[in-house]
Amino acid sequence: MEKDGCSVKIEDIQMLIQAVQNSDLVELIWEENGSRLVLKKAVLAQGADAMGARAEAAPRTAGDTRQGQEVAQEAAEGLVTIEAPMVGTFYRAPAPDAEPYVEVGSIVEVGQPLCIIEAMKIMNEIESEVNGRVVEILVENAQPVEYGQPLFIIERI
Amino acid sequence: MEKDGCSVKIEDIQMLIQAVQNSDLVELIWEENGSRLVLKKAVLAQGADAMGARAEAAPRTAGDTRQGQEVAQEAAEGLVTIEAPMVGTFYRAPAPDAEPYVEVGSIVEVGQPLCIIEAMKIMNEIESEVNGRVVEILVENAQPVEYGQPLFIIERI
Amino acid sequence: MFSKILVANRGEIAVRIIRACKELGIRTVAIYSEADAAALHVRLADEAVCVGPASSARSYLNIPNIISAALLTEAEAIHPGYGYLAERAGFAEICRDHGIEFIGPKPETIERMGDKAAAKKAMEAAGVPVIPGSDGPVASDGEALKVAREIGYPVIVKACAGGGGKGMRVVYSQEDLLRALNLARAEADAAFGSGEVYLEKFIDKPRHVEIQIIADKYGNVVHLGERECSLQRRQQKILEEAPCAAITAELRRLMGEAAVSGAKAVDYVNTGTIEFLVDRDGRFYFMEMNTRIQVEHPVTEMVTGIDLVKEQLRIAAGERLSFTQEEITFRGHAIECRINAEDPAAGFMPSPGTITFYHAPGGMGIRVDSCIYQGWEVSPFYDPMIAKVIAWGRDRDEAIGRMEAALSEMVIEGIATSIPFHLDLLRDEGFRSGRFHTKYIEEEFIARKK
Amino acid sequence: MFSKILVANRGEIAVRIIRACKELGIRTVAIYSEADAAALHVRLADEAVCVGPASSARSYLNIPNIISAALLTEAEAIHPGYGYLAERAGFAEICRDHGIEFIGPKPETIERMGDKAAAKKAMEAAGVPVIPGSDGPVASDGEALKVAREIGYPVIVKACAGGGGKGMRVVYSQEDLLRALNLARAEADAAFGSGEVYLEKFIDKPRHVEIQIIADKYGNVVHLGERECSLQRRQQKILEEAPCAAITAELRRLMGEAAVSGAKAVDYVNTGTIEFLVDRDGRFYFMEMNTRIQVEHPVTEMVTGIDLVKEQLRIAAGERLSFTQEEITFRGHAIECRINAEDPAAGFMPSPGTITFYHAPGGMGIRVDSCIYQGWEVSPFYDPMIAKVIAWGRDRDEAIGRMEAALSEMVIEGIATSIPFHLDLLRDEGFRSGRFHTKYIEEEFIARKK
Repeated sequence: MEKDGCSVKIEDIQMLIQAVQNSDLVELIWEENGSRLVLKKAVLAQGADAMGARAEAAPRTAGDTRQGQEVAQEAAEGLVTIEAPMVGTFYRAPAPDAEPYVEVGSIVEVGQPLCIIEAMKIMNEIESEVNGRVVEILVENAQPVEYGQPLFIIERI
Repeated sequence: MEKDGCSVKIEDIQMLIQAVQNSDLVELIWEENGSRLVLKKAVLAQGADAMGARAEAAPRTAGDTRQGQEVAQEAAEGLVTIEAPMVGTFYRAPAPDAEPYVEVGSIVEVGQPLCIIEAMKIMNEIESEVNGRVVEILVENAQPVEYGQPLFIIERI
Repeated sequence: MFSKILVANRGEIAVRIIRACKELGIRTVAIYSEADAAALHVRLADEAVCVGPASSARSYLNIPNIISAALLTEAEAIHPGYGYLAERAGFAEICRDHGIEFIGPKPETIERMGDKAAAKKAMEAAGVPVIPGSDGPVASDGEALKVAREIGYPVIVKACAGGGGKGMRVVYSQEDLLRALNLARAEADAAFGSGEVYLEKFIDKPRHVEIQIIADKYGNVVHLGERECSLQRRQQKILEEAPCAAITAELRRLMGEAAVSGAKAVDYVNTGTIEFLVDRDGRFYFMEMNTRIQVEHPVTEMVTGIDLVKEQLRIAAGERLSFTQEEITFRGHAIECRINAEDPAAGFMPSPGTITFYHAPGGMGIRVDSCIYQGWEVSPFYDPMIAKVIAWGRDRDEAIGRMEAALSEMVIEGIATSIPFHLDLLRDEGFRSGRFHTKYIEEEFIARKK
Repeated sequence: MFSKILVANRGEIAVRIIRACKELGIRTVAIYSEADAAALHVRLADEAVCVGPASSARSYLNIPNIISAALLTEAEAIHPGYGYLAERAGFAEICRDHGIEFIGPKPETIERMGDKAAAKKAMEAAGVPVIPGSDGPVASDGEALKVAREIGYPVIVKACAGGGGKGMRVVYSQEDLLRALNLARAEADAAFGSGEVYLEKFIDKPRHVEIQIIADKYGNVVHLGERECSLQRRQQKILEEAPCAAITAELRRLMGEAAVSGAKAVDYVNTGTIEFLVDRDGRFYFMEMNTRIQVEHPVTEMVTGIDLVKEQLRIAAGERLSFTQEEITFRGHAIECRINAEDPAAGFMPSPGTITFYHAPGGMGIRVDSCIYQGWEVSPFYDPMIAKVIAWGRDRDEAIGRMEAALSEMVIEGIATSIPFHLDLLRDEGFRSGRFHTKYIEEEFIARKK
């Protein structure tokens, strides 16, 4: 792969991601030595897109759902996304002066508390659904979250 | 394409993305040495089609214009369509008891009258634009015709 | 006035409420289920919070999540629309507990009017005519004969535990009463395990006519005339109009006054509707009260010119009614057709799916209240009503003509809709004559077409 | 009533007329150019006849083909809409010669009112105030001084052959008149080859206010109030409303009476509009009469409830007016925005092209009169106006709020439109205050934005 000089570089991929991102493409397949290229553009969502583009930049209260979908794809690769099971305020620690339940890198077990969501004055502990390692914490402390909003990414161990 | 077999460059792909983006294409497949290229276009006339399908079977007074378009294609094959230059009533003969100007198979010359269109009590002789043989007469005697409606198909000689 | 409210609903009514807020300069928070992320109400609102998965029970009825969403977005009030949480006294109470204004009546009023027996008693006490009958189950044949004599024949015998026509008998004369009573008791016992029955005056082929009322927090109550809602199928209204062809100016005044005194008696606040049955002699009887905005409110808006949803917001914010009863005038006639995503040719089977082409009707007197757009997917999870077309005319004939022209130029592709059914109905002689009743669609119109 | 008519127009007004016909049960024949084969009016009509190529001169103005189309389809009448053949006396006469009813005034009336000088004379004779001035060109300085003294300063000197501001001078006092006269004569001579000039009273920053009248064939004439049309750009109206904020009930009565007597004086039949200039002291002066339906007729329909196009059809068919002046009532306020396919950000450059997405606004008080649909191509050959959005409210503020909400949810993609310009205008202080004049858009609103 290296020697023939036509391997894909990280920058190339980043550039492609950007290019696809800024287009209406929904799929780009490119195989190399057999030379195959497929580009697919969305049409059916035309209406939805137009309406979306038009909707005045609504400051989504609590994370865009699209984010959730992207993250969900990663699940296929051994990553698990923990989502908010309710609407409320996200807290990383059991009390303002306490240590956070977890940090990036923490090893967690099924049932171990990851955070609190406060809803209607009630503190709800959100537990890990898997054994794994915290890869990313997606919400800042004391921020509002909506139903289904991704909170943590955990890599299965 | 040459020897290393990785003829597609990142810039090429970017260009293609742009090209697809700016086109009506929804899919572009390109395989190389087996030489396969597929381009798919969105049905842009979707709206027009839907509205058309909906329009209650309007009894077009004088020939459907689509007919005109179909016939027009034949023109490419040495056939010439003579169209109505005005709205009126089509007559094949100069008087009710007279012989028709032409029949299918008649040989006609440029300037030779083919029919009459009566508009606002005035009889307008319609002349052949070509030398040729009458292949088809598309309108029945005493029928109304609209602007641009195909009347005759003449094969150039 | 509020600076921000949360709209606890979806579909066309959520869009309707957001439009009213935009006009009043109120910012809006939409809530939505995961299935509704692309819905029009989400796109039109200033903010949107996902409150649960597709299932309504876990999203649009998820009180904790909805309250949390209101608190987190600092919404000062919640508009419940119709359906969902609109008539849940408990929800209105929780709103109050959290310092959120519930845009509707007080929880106590909702609760009282939600209990049919209590509502009937309250209305009777306020002098509103109710359907005469026995006071609860009839203890004996003797009591039944006495009650029937008092209220006059025909009477209907109904099972206390009833439903579905079981244990129900219409009796036209005293001779038949005891036998009918026995049969009904036996049927009721077999069907519901209880032979208790009660008596009520039987109203044959009544009309369903409702009075729109509106009340501020200072005891001012005004009625906005009636709506004719007799055209129903399976208890679902199909086409509503205002005014009702069978109501005289005098009857309108009487029904309006009854509705206003009923509303005053229960300390009513905000918009509400009192539903009446009207018999063929022009007598009217209280049926129930809806303590919310109704689906069919636009027909009243079209003939009075008053924006009921904006009035709801103003009242909830503590403003006084800006008009008196004398200032309410009626102009012309309005009809509403509810367009459902269902196939009338296939037994009204629901028809969810993606709308591949949409073209709304327009022109003079035509109003469209809808939540659809081209490319949107009508979800199988929710109510099939996707649009309301409202036609106004100087008189009923003009309104009917406009509606017919509008529906024949409306295009919705990708799914089946009830438009063909409405076009048939608009051309129906019985409908055009204005002579129909609550069973007309099922017993005559549909039956005739089979 | 007619059983079939031909609509000799295209675009939204053709759609408008076809809708009115559908309501009245009249069959319709559309005409179209080759460029318009897919147009909405063609799709909505019962029949359609192609009358020529894209060029309007050879299609929509092609009288022989249009008359032939009417005769061949056995249309009993022709509705000309506005523009095109609507004010061609010759066309109305040809219709009459062929036994086709022209839906408009008599050819003689069209001709008389189309001649500005003749129209002014006729109106003056009928007691309608006209702009005072010299009777034709001023022969001498002495005459000019005399006329100016009679009509009072300020006066305006205008070239008889004039246009474009050349040979035009506003004079505020007698001292300046002779010098201005000389300059204007020299300018006019240089520009038009004729130094003839005339004098008129100068009306500074007037409003353009027009009165809608309607007349049957039996001499009954009724006016339907005024429309405020001062907001114009390059003589094209941009936004119209009814009522006019500057008109009192008394002034409305006076203007209405003047319009009615003017119409009676010229034996007027069908709908017509008398345009007035109104100065800042509430004096009004006849400007011209439009002998047809106007683009902005919907604002009058919204406040009066009267369908002007259906009335046109009834009158042409020989029916009497179904209402008297006393029966005309006004409710609320209506505004119309003309949506053009042009780019306000690029000097209002026309923006033809295919509409790739269209979503119409809706809800209470919103009316859309339009000829567009998703997938249709806006042609470069014709007028750029593709839709009219009309908003009704109980008062002007409510109407403005509705219009703003409606335009902000209207989506037209694939082409640029004037919607952003309208939204700016709706939010403008000068517009909101109601204090503006015929030059407001060009001299103040647009100038301020640069």
